[in-house]
Amino acid sequence: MVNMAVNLGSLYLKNPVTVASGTYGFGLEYKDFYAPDKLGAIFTKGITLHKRIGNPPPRLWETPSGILNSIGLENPGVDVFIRDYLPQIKDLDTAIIPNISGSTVEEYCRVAEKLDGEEGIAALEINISCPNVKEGGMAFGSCPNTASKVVKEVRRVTGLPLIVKLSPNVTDIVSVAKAAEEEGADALSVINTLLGLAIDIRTQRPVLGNIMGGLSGPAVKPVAVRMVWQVSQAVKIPVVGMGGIAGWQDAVEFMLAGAAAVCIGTANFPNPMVALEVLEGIEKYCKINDIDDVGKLTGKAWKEMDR
Amino acid sequence: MVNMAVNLGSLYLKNPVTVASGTYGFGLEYKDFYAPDKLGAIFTKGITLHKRIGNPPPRLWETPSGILNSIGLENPGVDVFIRDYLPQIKDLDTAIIPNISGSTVEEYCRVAEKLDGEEGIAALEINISCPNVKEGGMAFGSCPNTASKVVKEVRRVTGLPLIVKLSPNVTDIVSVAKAAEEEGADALSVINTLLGLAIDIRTQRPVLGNIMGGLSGPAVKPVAVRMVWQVSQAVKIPVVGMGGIAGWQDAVEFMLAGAAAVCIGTANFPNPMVALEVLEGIEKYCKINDIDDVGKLTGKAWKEMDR
Amino acid sequence: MYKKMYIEEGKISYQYYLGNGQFLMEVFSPQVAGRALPGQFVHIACGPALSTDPLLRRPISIHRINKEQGSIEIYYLVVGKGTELLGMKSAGDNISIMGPLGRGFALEQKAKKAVLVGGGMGIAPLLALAQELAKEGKEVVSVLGAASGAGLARAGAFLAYGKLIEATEDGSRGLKGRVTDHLEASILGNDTLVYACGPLAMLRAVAEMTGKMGVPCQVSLEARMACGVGACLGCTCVSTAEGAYPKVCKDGPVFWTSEVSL
Amino acid sequence: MYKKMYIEEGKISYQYYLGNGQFLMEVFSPQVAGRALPGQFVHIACGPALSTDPLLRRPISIHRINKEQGSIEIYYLVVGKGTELLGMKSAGDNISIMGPLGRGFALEQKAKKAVLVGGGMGIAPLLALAQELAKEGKEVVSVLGAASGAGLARAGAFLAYGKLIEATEDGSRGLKGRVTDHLEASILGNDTLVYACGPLAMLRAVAEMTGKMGVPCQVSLEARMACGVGACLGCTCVSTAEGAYPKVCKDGPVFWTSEVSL
Ligand SMILES: Cc1cc2nc3c(=O)[nH]c(=O)nc-3n(C[C@H](O)[C@H](O)[C@H](O)COP(=O)(O)OP(=O)(O)OC[C@H]3O[C@@H](n4cnc5c(N)ncnc54)[C@H](O)[C@@H]3O)c2cc1C
Ligand SMILES: Cc1cc2nc3c(=O)[nH]c(=O)nc-3n(C[C@H](O)[C@H](O)[C@H](O)COP(=O)(O)OP(=O)(O)OC[C@H]3O[C@@H](n4cnc5c(N)ncnc54)[C@H](O)[C@@H]3O)c2cc1C
Ligand SMILES: Cc1cc2nc3c(=O)[nH]c(=O)nc-3n(C[C@H](O)[C@H](O)[C@H](O)COP(=O)(O)O)c2cc1C
Ligand SMILES: Cc1cc2nc3c(=O)[nH]c(=O)nc-3n(C[C@H](O)[C@H](O)[C@H](O)COP(=O)(O)O)c2cc1C
Ligand code: FES
Ligand code: FES
Repeated sequence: MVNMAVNLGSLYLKNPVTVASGTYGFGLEYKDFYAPDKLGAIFTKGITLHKRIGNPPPRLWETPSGILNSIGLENPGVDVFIRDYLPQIKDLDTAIIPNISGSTVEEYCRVAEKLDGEEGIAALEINISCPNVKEGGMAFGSCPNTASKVVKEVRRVTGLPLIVKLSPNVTDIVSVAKAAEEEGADALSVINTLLGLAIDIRTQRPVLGNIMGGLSGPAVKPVAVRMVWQVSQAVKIPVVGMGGIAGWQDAVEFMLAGAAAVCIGTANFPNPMVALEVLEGIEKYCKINDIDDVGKLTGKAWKEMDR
Repeated sequence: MVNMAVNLGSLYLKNPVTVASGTYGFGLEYKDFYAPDKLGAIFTKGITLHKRIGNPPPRLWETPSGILNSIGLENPGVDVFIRDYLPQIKDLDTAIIPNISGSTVEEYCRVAEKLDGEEGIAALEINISCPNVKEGGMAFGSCPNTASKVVKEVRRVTGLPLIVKLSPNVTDIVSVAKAAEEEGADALSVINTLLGLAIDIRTQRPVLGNIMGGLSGPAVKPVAVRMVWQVSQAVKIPVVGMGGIAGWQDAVEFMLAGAAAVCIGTANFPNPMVALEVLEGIEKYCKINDIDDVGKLTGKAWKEMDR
Repeated sequence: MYKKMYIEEGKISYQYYLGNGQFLMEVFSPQVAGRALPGQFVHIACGPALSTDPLLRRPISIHRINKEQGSIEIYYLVVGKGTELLGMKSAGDNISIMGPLGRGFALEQKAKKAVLVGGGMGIAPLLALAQELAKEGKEVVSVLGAASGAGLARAGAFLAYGKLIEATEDGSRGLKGRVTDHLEASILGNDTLVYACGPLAMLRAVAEMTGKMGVPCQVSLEARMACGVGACLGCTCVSTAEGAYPKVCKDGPVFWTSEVSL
Repeated sequence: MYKKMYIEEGKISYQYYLGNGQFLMEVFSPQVAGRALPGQFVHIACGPALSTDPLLRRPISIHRINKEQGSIEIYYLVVGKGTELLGMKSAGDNISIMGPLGRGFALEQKAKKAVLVGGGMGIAPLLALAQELAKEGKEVVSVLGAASGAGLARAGAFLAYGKLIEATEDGSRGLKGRVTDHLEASILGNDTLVYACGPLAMLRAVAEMTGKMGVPCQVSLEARMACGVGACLGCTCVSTAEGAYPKVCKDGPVFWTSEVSL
């Protein structure tokens, strides 16, 4: 038997396989394919204080082994989430983790406050790394100071475990990670999407309505694994690893690099069953390698390396 | 007839299709497949003051639509380059552009000085963005101040056109680009490789002997196109675009995004004929679109966009 | 929980090349076929499972539904990587299909007459619709157009369900001109409902014409898709209501012209 | 300029499955075959041309060379994406091959006797070598090993060129044990040259044994490759000389044991 449960600080996950914010709706879109409570956690689509209609189409473009998206945090706003969506998912036997965003620090706090009182919420993921909004988002995650500020203020208004989601579009992700840790983050999500752009050579214009978009999918995996490797060695809080996971081998790679749990995003689209396959694959890998606790994979590649 | 010649400042290229540093040796490795003087330019493997043996193996790993490399600037040193290699290529009817590196600003200058006097060199590419060496390399390209310093000092010792090669592993590539422009760069190469890492789940260790490596190939194209788009709008000097070009469509995309010339790297490996295919494809594209000068493609996507 | 979408390893029973880049493929996929409705689509993994390029599935309309046999037909044009790989498959090969997806055409409507307007590959979803409407006892008129005769390879199949008007831009088959040049006569009179699928320009023209004439009209739209199930919010079109972006995969692909701004 | 490498669209004349993931494929590729030497390899594009995953070609040894017919044979094992895609090809399909690449085995050596040591897929390049050496009039002894009998599917072909010793770790065919357990007798005596290809552990053992006995030995190495032509400097092994990293694709894949540190 392999113990598949992991703890991200005070947050208990029954297994380390979760689905990434923005790729799994509010948790029910894929229910025809499998019961969502098999997952360790569900990170919801980004939620803001007020409703956002998102960016104009087109919002998607396929690139080699990746996709560009410019959704722009379309969501009904935190109140509607609490009223209409949360009741449908709060009793699922999995950790529900709303992903929250704001144009100002104040907005992050208001959203966090509103969610704080609600039953069925396991933690909050603070998105300081969305590349698709004009204000806030990635701007907060691009430098340690602003990142500190968001985390510090949200930390004040809620006792929920806070998972801070970092942007890969920085020179030094470790400094942002440390800033978030210092201000009381319980865990870090590494990484959000890479800022990218594509041009349609027939129209001779950017393909996305919002011009730039976020790159995700297998293409970004080597960058994501590198950042998990760097961040997990520099901080003491656990890291949720993501970016291009498309099979259990990728998930194991992230855990060996230092992730305590993994998040599957883009790969849900071509293969809605991927999360279950990853879960099974990790467990089997542990068995074959005589590992009795999945947590022992975390950081194995650097913990045991001779330098 | 389409005019295919382009000028990068004072540097004349008979066409905008070039091959990237480190992927085409010293210009002769691929000669069995086509005459290298069909190219607009050849960027050589990185050259340093002293011979470098490079990093221990393994140095290569394939990733989804990309590769990680950790060559580590293996080269025979500038003197041997001048003595043994340059004579074999200096009479080719293409621009020979040595790519130079150093652990110190002084070293960059010494290499530039030595090359400055040599016949058959069209320009120098200053690599301040190599992720695979411990000292120098990317460290210089990660912040505007250090970038300035290298460019300024090299500018003093040579009259050759200087093309400064930027790192994508930064929060704000535009500020580094502007710094290089201010110190007298004649053109910018955008981009070098993204810092990445992969772990072998059987050995549970990083796959590369040097642990981290540089990610290149089609996977990185959306990031590269985005940076060309940003940089070309922010500076007045021309941009050489690269990162994932694998066909003429990609090359056109880079030019529309703002590149005055393109560089093909990784794609030479699976398809040694790719540069010629790109050259033909661009010319045909111009014809079909009634463009009489390939230079008119440069930045068309942003020049004509209504905002 | 009520199951309505499936992922199924479908077995290709045949794949015919129809010329000009067009293919007709039948896939044995009893679960998808069992629930499929006209106007819905399937999401197909076109490349080998172990490759991540192309990464996403490709949305393709259900061209014909054979519930007894447990199969669906698709009719598609090779335009890029995904469809090119699909075209390389042969009878006996398996392909992973997800579906049936989306909201199909409105059925059991009051109007006695249905005019189906298809342009180019927009013809694809209309055959299943024609069949269903004929079953409902409606009078079906299919007005199908293409650039040239080659694009009307599937038009003949519509004859089984009602009247057929063919139009080609080069006049090489049927009437010369666009479908919209030959539409007005068919939609005159009451009790008519128009269903259209084709290039955006055609849909705009049909929407304008039906709007002026007061004839209700449904259009089937396209957008780049990732998930196909409403999870990624990527495949937006533009609502006629202020500040809303309906999702083509879930709210559509079929919309009333009153719902979307084309 | 002297042309020695080619890129050729080769046509597969046959592809047989030999069990246990092994395939034998013949490709009609007259340019490559025309110049190929034993121990050289070809670089094969395994996936569809329009896909960028897998991105790189895969290096595969030339198993047999048929110059009259203009074809080469390759013998490979499915271990991942690339080889799996290669295994899906059929007779009549085209594949892009680059070659012949690298420095092959040393031929026309003084030694009268050649001992070929192959472990697992390391058997692949040795058949062309055995054939050539037999032509040169050498005495050829092939010592071929595998985990089990299934891995010796190609061993029989070596009989045509000399003596064959088979060994399997599980004893299911030939002698029980590793090739190195049964090698000493064959390489005793003067005038012998050893050629080895197989897993690194085997090569190390063979190198040690031949070193001790003073028998010259060549080994064929493997490394992850990108370009295959010496341009990327990626496929390094380690030289016995201080501070040098020879390139397996260009300086090798065949080296004298004195040249490389295994
Ligand atoms: C609901 C729906 C139903 C469809 N039904 C059919 C059908 O029955 N038969 C058929 O042939 N095609 C159909 N399509 C279009 C089909 O999905 C695209 O042609 C296909 O995805 C192209 O993939 P590719 O990899 O071959 O081309 P790509 O390499 O992805 O693109 C090549 C070209 O196709 C265009 N294209 C790609 N995807 C779309 C899209 N989703 N919408 C519009 N243009 C696109 C691109 O702009 C480009 O010009 C449908 C699309 C949708 C959304
Ligand atoms: C000069 C040379 C000649 C070769 N000749 C043959 C041959 O005749 N027959 C044959 O079956 N194989 C041969 N190989 C090995 C073959 O190239 C690899 O098995 C192949 O590249 C694997 O590709 P893949 O996509 O199937 O596997 P991947 O998905 O790339 O990798 C799967 C597994 O194969 C291993 N692997 C991949 N590439 C190599 C490599 N270059 N060297 C060692 N291990 C590797 C990986 O470590 C991994 O375990 C040769 C290699 C070289 C360098
Ligand atoms: C369509 C789409 C929408 C996304 N929306 C959000 C979001 O709302 N909030 C957020 O923090 N990340 C969002 N992301 C980023 C993912 O959660 C994830 O960090 C990223 O896609 C990398 O993982 P992947 O490669 O597995 O997709 C989105 C990604 C995609 C593809
Ligand atoms: C094997 C390899 C070696 C490289 N060596 C160098 C180098 O010596 N100097 C340099 O400036 N860039 C080097 N690069 C980076 C390329 O020149 C190019 O910037 C990068 O690979 C992106 O382009 P691509 O995706 O077309 O390969 C190297 C890239 C590869 C793949
Ligand atoms: S494709 Fe994801 S919401 Fe429609
Ligand atoms: S594979 Fe490029 S040098 Fe050998």
